[in-house]
Amino acid sequence: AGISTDVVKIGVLTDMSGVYSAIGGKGSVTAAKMAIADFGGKVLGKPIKLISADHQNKADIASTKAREWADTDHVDMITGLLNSGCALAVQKIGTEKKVISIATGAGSTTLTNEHCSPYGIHYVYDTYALPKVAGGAIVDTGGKSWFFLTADYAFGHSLEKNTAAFVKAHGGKVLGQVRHPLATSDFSSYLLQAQASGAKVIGLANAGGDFINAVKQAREFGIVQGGQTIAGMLVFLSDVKSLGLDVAQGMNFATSFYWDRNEASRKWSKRYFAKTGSMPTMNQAGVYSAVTTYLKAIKKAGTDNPDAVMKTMRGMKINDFFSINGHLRADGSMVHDMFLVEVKKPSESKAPWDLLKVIKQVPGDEAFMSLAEGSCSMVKK
Amino acid sequence: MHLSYQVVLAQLMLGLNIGAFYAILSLGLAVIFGLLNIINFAHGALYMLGAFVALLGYNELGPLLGMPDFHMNYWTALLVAPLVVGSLGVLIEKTMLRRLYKVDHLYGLLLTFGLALILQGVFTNYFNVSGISYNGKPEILRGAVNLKFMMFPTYRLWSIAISLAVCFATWFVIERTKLGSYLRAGTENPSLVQAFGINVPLMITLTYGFGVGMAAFAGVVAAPIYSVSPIMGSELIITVFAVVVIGGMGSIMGSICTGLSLGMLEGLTKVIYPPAANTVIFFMMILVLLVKPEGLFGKEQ
Amino acid sequence: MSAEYILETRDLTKDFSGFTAVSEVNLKVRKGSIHALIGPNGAGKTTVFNLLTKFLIPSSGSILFKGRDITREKPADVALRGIIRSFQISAVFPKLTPFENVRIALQRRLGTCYHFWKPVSSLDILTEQAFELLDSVGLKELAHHHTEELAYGQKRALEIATTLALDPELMLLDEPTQGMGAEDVGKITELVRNVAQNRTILMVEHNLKVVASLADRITVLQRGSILAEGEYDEVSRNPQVMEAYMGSVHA
Amino acid sequence: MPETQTQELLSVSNLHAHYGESHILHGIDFSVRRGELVTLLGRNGAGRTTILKSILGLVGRRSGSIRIAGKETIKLPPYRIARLGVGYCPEERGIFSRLTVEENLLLPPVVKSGGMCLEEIYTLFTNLLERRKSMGTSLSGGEQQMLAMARILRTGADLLLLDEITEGLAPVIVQALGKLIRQLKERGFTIILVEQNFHFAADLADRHYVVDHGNIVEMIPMEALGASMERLSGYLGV
Amino acid sequence: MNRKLWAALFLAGLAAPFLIYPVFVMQLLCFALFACAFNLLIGYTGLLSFGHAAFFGGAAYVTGYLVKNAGLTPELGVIVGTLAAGLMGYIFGILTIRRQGIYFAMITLALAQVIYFIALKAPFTGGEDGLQDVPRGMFLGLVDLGHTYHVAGKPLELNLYYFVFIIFCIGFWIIHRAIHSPFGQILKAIRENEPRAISLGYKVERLKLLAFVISASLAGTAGATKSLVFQLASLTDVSWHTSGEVVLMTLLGGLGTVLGPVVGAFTVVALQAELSAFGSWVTVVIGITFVVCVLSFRRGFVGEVLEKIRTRPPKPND
Ligand SMILES: Nc1ncnc2c1ncn2[C@@H]1O[C@H](COP(=O)(O)OP(=O)(O)OP(=O)(O)O)[C@@H](O)[C@H]1O
Ligand SMILES: Nc1ncnc2c1ncn2[C@@H]1O[C@H](COP(=O)(O)OP(=O)(O)OP(=O)(O)O)[C@@H](O)[C@H]1O
Ligand SMILES: [Mg+2]
Ligand SMILES: [Mg+2]
Repeated sequence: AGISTDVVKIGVLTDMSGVYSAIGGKGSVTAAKMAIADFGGKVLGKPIKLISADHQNKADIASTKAREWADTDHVDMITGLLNSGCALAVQKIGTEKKVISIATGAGSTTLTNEHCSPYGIHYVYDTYALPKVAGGAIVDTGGKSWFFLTADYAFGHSLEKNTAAFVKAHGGKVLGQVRHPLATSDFSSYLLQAQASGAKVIGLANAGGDFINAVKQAREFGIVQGGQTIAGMLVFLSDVKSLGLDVAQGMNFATSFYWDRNEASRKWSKRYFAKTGSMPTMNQAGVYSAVTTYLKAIKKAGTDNPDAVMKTMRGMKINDFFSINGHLRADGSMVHDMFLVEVKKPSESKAPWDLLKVIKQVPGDEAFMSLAEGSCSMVKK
Repeated sequence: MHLSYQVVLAQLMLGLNIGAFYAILSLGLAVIFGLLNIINFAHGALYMLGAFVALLGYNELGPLLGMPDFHMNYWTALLVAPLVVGSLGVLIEKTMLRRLYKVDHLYGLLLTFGLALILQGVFTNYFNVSGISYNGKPEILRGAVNLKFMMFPTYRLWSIAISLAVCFATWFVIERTKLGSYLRAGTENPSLVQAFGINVPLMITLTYGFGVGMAAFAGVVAAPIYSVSPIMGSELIITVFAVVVIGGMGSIMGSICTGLSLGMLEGLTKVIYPPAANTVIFFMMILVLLVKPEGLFGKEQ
Repeated sequence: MSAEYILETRDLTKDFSGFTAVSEVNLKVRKGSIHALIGPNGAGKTTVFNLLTKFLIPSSGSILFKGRDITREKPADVALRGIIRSFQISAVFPKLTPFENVRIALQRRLGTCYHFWKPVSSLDILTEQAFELLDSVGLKELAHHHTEELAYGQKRALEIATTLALDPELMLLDEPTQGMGAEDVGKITELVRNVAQNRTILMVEHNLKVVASLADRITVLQRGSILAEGEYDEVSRNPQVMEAYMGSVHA
Repeated sequence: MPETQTQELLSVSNLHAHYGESHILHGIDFSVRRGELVTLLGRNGAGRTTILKSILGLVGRRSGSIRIAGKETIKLPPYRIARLGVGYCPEERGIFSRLTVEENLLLPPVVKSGGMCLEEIYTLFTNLLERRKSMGTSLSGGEQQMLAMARILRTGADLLLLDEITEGLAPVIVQALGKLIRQLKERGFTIILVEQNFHFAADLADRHYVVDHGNIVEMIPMEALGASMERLSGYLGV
Repeated sequence: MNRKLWAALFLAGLAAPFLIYPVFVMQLLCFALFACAFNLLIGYTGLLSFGHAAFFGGAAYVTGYLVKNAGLTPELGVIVGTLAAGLMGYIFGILTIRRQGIYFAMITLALAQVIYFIALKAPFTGGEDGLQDVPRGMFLGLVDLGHTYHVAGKPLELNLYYFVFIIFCIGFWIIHRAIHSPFGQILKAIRENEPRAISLGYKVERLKLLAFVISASLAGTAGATKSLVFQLASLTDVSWHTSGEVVLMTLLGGLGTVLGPVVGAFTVVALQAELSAFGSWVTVVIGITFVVCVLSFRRGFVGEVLEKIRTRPPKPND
């Protein structure tokens, strides 16, 4: 029992320079710092230390860093982890070295299925929950026929596959899809194909820059004006901000978090804004929540022994400005309520960051894949 | 996907749009290569810089000057960005590249590779890599033109037209004027051309400035279409290299034609087999290398 | 009696996109002779050399070396058959020492050029011979200098030593005395005369003194075709040759 | 002799030149009067080419004084020197392969009035007329040499620096060049000729400078040539 | 003196894991071998390949896949990876070897991009996530390379370390030998004057191709080993940034020097490790290093030192 090496070390491993740096990046580090400071800087009388590094979205860098942190820095918990490759690699090393990893940005459901780990937590969202929340809702409001623009890699495929399944489950149909290479700058060809398909909804199973480019160019080719709807499967606040309301208005998507949802979220987000100059994305808020939850668990368990901490966390209810009705499941999935949001019209927006309105709150157990559906070997069925 | 002739035509138009960028970039590379014997790896980064000059001019310059409502407009950017980047090019040439002419050309490649990393790194540090929208598209270029087989955004039509105009003007100057013959001669034996009374160092400096200015120009033209991001040039440049290899470094016209036709090839691929869109040019390159190792327009060594 | 001739060309022709640089040349080089190829500038002499050594591909016609058709072979194969050329512009390996230059050539005979697992010391058996060759062209003292630093004439001499190292049956020399001072010209002439023993030499040369003193037989080329052929005295009196090439110079 | 002073088109004094680390010319002094033809004789590597290049500023580093038509040029960049009316025919010919023969010919800008026109040049060099649309380096060695000469006659340069122009040329052409140079001299060109072919040079020159190891060791006027023959052959190995 | 230097370095290599974080040292060794292999090509044939990551990463994938899915022992995995890289090198070589200089660089770069595409798309590579969970396995079926010793409280993967160290030594020795072989002599000659080498009867293209294949194979060895050390083969390994990095390593240490690439690799890898917390400034620093190196010490660290030694007493040979 007690604190090993007399210090609790938390590592934030995130994308500081690559395509996801706006989503996580320095903001995630700031969020983690805030969490530690708010916790008092100490747990069980021992100092909490934060280290951070850039995984550049490269699995090898993430794995090297995680290994080094585990071997030489004696890190207790690693969070951040913005893409699935990095998250998988770190979770793997965590398993080997008994270091807890809490992925806040990666989407892949494999983290809690084939590759689930006793020390791995998937905290914010996954490629099952997002489409389930968004896809179903959109079909229900009349978007019956779909055409997908899919980023051609595992993450995109998985988003597309899951969304298609929900679309069909709600009585919609999928007219076709086109797979575009990751980091495409010109979507016009694909958009024309989507347009030609006549589908009501063009589902964007991609993220970040690809998403932004696709939306912008859809507007250029008059797709939305032509009566088709664009639906993003993974959209961050920063994406909406960078697109501008003019372009993004009316779009529906799913998110785990929106700053302007209630008093608690507003209060924290404003503090965050004061430090960083932008409102938090769901990842950044997720990092804060994850660090706080972890520290609470240590306090409760009275030790930073990873097995004990994991056990304690599994028994906790996680409720804070980020997580509503959250709880950590045996497969590592942190199940919490999700939201369906809509981008405001420019006329509705009163402030620079007044971008979204929450349409619907979806209970976690409804949004996330059930344990029974999953394939985690640690779950006894 | 059903391949009607409309679809094919539409995709060819879009391909032409990409091709125009390939052409103007590979042409810039060819011009620089011609006189400095340097493959300008920084070309992509300078293209990005051009787009950023337009973007920052539109978004930030006003506030910076204390005039929040001031936006540097698109037309000004079209002029200013090449000038700014061209001047940076002049500086780079005068302080760095100049010292490398006597050594193996590979060092030029390496130096500009380093510069590309620096530029990209600095911008990545301050700007969002997932891209920022440029909102300065001028009013008259908004909307779309009916081309019978498709509605084509006016701006894209303009971007094709202006890029081609720049390409052909460059071609004319180099192949058909006296200045061009100085350039071509300077390529081979600068010190002798100098001995004939021509200010070669100045010519070299200006050529580099002009070449990178062209990249910046392409950047401004691209800004309203794509998101402006620090990494917008880094992948593009490698494709442009492949274009250059396929075309053969020898000729200016070669760069233009190859750029355009490869753009169209890429456009078609996007309908036929989209996943290969980013790579079709590289496969094309292998094919060309097997059949005509010196490139389509290249001369045998 | 083709055994008498080591090299023969039959209607050898080279077109450069419309311009015929070499046109139906029938050249016969007798074994063991020194044969000079002369002619006005642009007559096609260097082109003939390039054709013979396969640096250019003939447009038509054939080349026979010791009765065997070598028209379609690659440059390196032609060299392996024993036809070695020198270049109009001096060709040495500037960063290697003269000793290494010669050894590179000698090394070919060992057949170990692909043997990346053998130590360099496996080449030591060539050292003695390399020095002999350097000695024969008067470069023994400079064997371990930087080749780049050698004087022009010394580089030419080194080039010849390197060529000799391959013990070629047929040596092609492209203007061996070009750009040399009178002193060096004499030396090179002497050298060529020495090495010509028991091998055949085909040379291009503008220096008529050298030609006169060395060549057994002369072919005059003009505008890609053979204008005249014969011994020096005979050729130099030929009025056509005088008009096209020699002008009023009499040796 | 104030008169000769004014007539001096080129005067070089205490000229030092370096290529990188190596010091090639060690304080050269000589001068050439307007309309005069002088040769620089010497062995291979004596430094003659370097003298020509130094006049044009094409060497790594140079110091001393070089006056062209009274103007100090030691600090000027090469292109400014050329514009004073200096034409250079380099020893490696320097034909541009990416330019056609005609473009090669037209390349050097006119620096002074009084240059030959294209027709005149083509009558002098008929080979070139025939091949004027060909690319520069598809020419044979000799043709290139002609082109290199022809090219500077157009520009109006009146101080010609000719480096080994007979090298690799057929005897007939050498003779033709001899004639040409005599003509040029009559037209008032000032010529510095670097020549390996002593017999060619001897017939043409007003004076000979003998260069050895980066120094000028002797000046021999034409009249004194016969008398100095022995010493000369010592220098040159003729 | 040389012999002493080698012995000292060898001993340092043996002792290293006890002094420095072993995974880091293993990473250094892999990259050092990669850089040495690369140097064989550029330093001794003058060919700048901007696509060497294809061999490094390609082999990493092949080895990773076979060790993970076909149960190959690690040493066999490395050997097969090496052969695969050699084969790739042969194919690349056929396509590129006739080109030189900048052209060669661009073509290799573009070809490597094709390999990148394959690594991205092929069913067995794990796409964007990379090929993860590569087991380290049992060396010769006997020694567990995954075993961690605890010495003075530090976890040391000594078995793996010495496995990597031996591979490095063998690879390094092969390169060293190739450079100082009859073959190496001819490479030098070709680099100096290619037409002349042809006219002496050398089949220049074949010789260059052989050099290319050796270089590719050893780059493959490095990549294969790396996939075992990190239990991962990813797109980074085949990306053009990696190709650029190996150029930097070699340049920084000294082109065409035996130890240069090793020194360069150490510098770059250490630099990256030190700067990893600074995000994109790493790219900037690497960029600046490139620029400074090209502008002011083109011979590289080792090259500059050797030059100092060389210019002092003029020794005739070597
Ligand atoms: N670029 C250079 N770098 C270093 N040394 C050089 C360079 N060019 C010439 N030299 C050296 O300068 C000296 C003089 O060379 P220069 O070319 O002037 O001789 P030259 O009298 O013209 O002889 P040649 O008959 O060979 O043309 C020679 O020793 C030569 O090696
Ligand atoms: N690659 C080429 N393309 C086109 N024409 C060429 C090419 N090479 C040579 N020629 C032409 O062929 C003719 C013969 O050239 P070649 O170099 O064989 O002449 P040469 O007899 O060696 O002359 P010189 O004594 O001047 O060196 C010339 O008119 C030349 O212009
Ligand atoms: Mg010739
Ligand atoms: Mg000279």
